[in-house]
Amino acid sequence: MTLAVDDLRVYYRTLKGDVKALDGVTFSVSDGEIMGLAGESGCGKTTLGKSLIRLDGRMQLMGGTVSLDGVRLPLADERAMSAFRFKDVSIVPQYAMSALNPIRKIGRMISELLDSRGVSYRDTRPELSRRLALVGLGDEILDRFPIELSGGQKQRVVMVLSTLMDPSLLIADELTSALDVSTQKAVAEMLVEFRDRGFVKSTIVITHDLAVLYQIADTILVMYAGKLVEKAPAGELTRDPRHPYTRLLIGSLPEVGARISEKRLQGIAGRPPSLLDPPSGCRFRARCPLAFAKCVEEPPFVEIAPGRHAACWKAAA
Amino acid sequence: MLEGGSVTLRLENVTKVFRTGTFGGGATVNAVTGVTFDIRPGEIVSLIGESGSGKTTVGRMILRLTPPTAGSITFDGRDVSTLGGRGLRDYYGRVQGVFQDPFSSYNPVFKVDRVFEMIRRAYLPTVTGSEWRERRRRALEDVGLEAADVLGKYPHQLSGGQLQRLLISRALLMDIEILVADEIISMLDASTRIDVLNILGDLRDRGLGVLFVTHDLALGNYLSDRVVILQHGRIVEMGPTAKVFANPVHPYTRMLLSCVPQLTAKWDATTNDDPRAVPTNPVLQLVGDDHYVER
Amino acid sequence: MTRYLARKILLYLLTFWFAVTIDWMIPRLMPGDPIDGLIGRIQADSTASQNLHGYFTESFELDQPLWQQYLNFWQGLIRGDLGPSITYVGSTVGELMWAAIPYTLALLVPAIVLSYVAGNRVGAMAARRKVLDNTALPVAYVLTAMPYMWLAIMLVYVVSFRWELFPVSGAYDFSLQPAWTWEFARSFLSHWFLPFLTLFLVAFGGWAIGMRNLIIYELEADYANYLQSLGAPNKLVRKYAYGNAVLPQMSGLALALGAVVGGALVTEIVFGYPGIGTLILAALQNRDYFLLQGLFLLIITGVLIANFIVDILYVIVDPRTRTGIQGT
Amino acid sequence: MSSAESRADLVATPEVALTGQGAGDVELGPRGKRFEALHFALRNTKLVIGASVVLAFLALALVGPLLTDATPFEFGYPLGQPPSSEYWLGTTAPGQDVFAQFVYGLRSSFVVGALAAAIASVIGMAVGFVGGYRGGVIDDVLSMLTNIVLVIPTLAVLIIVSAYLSVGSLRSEAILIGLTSWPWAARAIRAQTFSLASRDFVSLARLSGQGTARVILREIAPNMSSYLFLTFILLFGGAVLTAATLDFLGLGPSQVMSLGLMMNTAVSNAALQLGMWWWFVPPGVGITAIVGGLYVMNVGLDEVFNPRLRRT
Repeated sequence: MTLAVDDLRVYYRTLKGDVKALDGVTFSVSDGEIMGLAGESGCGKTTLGKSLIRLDGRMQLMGGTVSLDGVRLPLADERAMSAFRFKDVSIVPQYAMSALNPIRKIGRMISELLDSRGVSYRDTRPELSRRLALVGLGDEILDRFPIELSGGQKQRVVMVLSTLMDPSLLIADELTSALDVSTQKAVAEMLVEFRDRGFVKSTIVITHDLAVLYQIADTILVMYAGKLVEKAPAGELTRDPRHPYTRLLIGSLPEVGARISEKRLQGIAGRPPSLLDPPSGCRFRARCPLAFAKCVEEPPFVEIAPGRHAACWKAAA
Repeated sequence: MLEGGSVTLRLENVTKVFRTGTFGGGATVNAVTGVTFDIRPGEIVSLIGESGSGKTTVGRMILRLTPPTAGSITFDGRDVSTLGGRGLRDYYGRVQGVFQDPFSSYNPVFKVDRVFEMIRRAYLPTVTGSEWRERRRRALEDVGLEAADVLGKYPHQLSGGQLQRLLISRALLMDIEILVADEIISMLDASTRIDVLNILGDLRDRGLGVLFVTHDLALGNYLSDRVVILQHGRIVEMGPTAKVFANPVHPYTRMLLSCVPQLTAKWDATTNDDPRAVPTNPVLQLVGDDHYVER
Repeated sequence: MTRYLARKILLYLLTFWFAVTIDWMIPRLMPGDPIDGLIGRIQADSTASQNLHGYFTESFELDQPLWQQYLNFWQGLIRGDLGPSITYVGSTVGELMWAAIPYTLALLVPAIVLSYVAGNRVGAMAARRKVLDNTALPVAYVLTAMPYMWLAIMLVYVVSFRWELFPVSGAYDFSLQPAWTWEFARSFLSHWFLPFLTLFLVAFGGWAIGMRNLIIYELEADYANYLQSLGAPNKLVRKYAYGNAVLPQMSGLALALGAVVGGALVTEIVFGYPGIGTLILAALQNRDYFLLQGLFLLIITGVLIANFIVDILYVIVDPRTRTGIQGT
Repeated sequence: MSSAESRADLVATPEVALTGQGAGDVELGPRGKRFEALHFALRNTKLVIGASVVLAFLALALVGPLLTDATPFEFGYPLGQPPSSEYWLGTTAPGQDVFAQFVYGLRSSFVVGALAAAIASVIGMAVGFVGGYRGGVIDDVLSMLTNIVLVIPTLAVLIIVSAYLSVGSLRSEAILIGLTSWPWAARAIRAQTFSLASRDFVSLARLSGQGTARVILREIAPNMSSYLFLTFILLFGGAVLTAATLDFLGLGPSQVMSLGLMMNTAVSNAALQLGMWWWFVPPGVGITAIVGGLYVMNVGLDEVFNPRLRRT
């Protein structure tokens, strides 16, 4: 089993107290699985992605454990964790467009990074060229400065670099949101190809765009206000969402072809709770049309059908 | 308040060339070339294009925030670029805009009410206190907001959806005929996005004309009566939305449609013809009832 | 890349023309008859002031139309003839300046270069280690706030007078003549050290503070986060941060040149160091306007050339300007 | 002109971070920001130390002259006496009271500093706001002018100008310094204005029928108030240093006592050889303390307004 996360809790220290961005999540990702991680802004998906590789700034691990291929990851220990980074767990960051060092040629930056991790650039060079060609980039890109590349090209260089060590877990954070729709499709499909070619064992794709996840993800995990809401195979989740939040969310996404005159879609009233002191029980109950007395008690994130999980008292019905 | 009229906002051969470098000596960028289309009250025209297609520049030129390099923009028969002082103010009384980033559209130092105060001084000076509050309440109601929930607050205390609705209600207060909505929902979460679109749909039914600028084909299709597709600053296809989306003719439009991720159908192979190829002297030809394609 | 340098050259030529025009205009801007004003200050007796008046009028060619004066001024400039000096009768402004330049450069160049390198290194380290941040930086603040001439005075008083370690003033022993001998070199260096130290310390403070803040910003940059997410050691991240932070520091260097030159002038005066500073003081005291105007042009030209050198260095260090493509 | 002044570009970094929308970042409104700014300001050691030093010397400048009936240029005191209970800072070789000279000198430093900084700030804001907001040819011309004046070493210009137009009063000296020290402020303010002018709320203001002046004063300036204050502090420090240098060269007003003039007379009266440290040490300490205090205050304020610089 590649990744097992158990009751992971990560808060942000701020002046006004702790923002409980990630409040106890438990799930697993098996070998070869591409898991989509979806949810609206502020639901904690980026925090989850970041905490699996590096707690930066004011993020603080409050509890929970994460193990990768059976080995427990020392998330809180910056130095010990760096041994795992790049080789076992890697990331394509949200800011991929500005992730390359502006004053270094791309080839030189890669070689310096590899040397610093004790990997010989000369031995890796052939594989690097092969992978660059795979994503449609020629060798001459290694001789260029980041400023000479387009957004899409930079994105692909970062993807190749982040997966160069064949990590067993890749976290792709908002991979496509900054790209044009034409480049978006090419980059998304590349992720699937990296999994098929065994460059990465399992992948977590973080995005707010459920439609992209439907195209490339095997399973989709939906988050809301720092908690898990529902996880299911991509097709089932989009066709037959069980949790009220997922259902309303999918209901508000217009398909190409849907017209307002024919079928008026409905959004979700209200807004997510503040995570400084989140409400007790189910955090969606204030906006949930199905809310009833029991919702004051927090619903566990349990299996409601083979391969399907949800955190709602009414989801199992 | 809003009644459809013969009033038209017409863009004719509008072109915009940006110069970089000092004293215009540097390189030039053709952001918009030869754009021609109309917007009339009572209809929604969606202007669709990827980043760098010049769609936002077209919106800013209509709002007189950026001067066009060539071509003309006329409203109700008068050339917008010649309007000065009084004339420009009247124009803004009938044509308004809402921008992409709700949190950048409010001066962080003041409360949100200020967006209303600014137009009251300029456009409704004679309106008395009670009548002003009543008109404001009605405008807020039109966008599904309660005065008590939003007024007296700072921008950061409201959600993106609320802030954008406030800007729409600000425009409604001025009894406008055309609204330029420049990517107004791209910063909003999916669940609140659709409600803002529904508001635009309702306002269109009551006679408001909307130029809906977006990169999202699904939203453009959901909302608009007519669609204009831009590539590198040129119109490649234009016409009634249902027609254009039913059988797209231009390769670029077809490529865009094939790339949009759907929730029901998997991606098929991207169309093979090269969307980048620009014909020698491109001209918009009629290919069907009011359906134009660049050939 | 050539466009970047061409623009810079245009700027410097414009600046030079602007400076020369100021230099030409100032005496003519004087209210009333400039010559009377000048002579009045020299307090010479009436007969001397009479022929001095003629001398000045003729040398300033005030009797000719303005545009003619302006052309002649430029012609003189191009021929390198900046007029005679009143203070040192018999020698021209050009000769005097030519003699003073080497001494000032001997002070300025090492001071600027060494303070820039040392300041950046210390600033970078201060951004890393808290202990340095709390010791080195406060010292840097004090140093950069110190007026050059005062630090010079204190060094002379403490080091030269009280500790008698270094000579009090001048550039070499009076008994010696400038020659390529070890003896002269040793004497020159011992006279040179304290003025150099003054310039070095004050300039050093400025760089350290600037670099410390720049490094902190760069360590927050996206590429730094990305490298750390890939487990890169801090050494590499800091190396990149330093590389990126040096660029704005370099453009800062171009800006600071004027200030350090100003500092050099007053430091030379305190140490009686025979450079341009001492010349300026003499010119001021004797109202030697030709010498003053010549020195003004010399300083401007020097700073412009230095700025241009820094721009060339900037192009070499920052690849973005070299590729000439300002982002896609 | 002090090297630190040109450092200002780097110390007071152009983009004052308006607290952004980071995932964990709890956005604070203006009142919230003021609360947070105040909260950090009182705890920021750099700010507290810097401000207290500057205020101490300001107090000395205001109160000092009242504590002694001696005047700076008055002779008749014992010659060259070291500091004593009667003459707190001793006397000069020709028999003047050093303490009187020092406190009156401090006063003129503050006057010149404040006046020159005000002039330079006004010009800097005018050039910066118009250039940054207007853009186009106007911006190109103003930027070219700014760059030209920026490259020219201010001290060289001041030397030449004050040699001809003998500087009679503090006011004219401050005007001279102000007129030559505005460029870097103009450039920094232009960069800040440029980034704010592209924000949507400025476009919205134009759509609400606001004229250029109203947009600059009501929309852009309020968002830069903290930044403008930082700029003023650095200009103040720079002006004090420049004035001292000019006075030291004997180009400042000769009838007004200033710290620079003190050093000038001390050096020309061989105070160093005579070992009269109490004559030339205080003026230097005064200038270094005021200017150093201002710079430290500036960095402290920068940390308060730019959380990223704070070493939490």
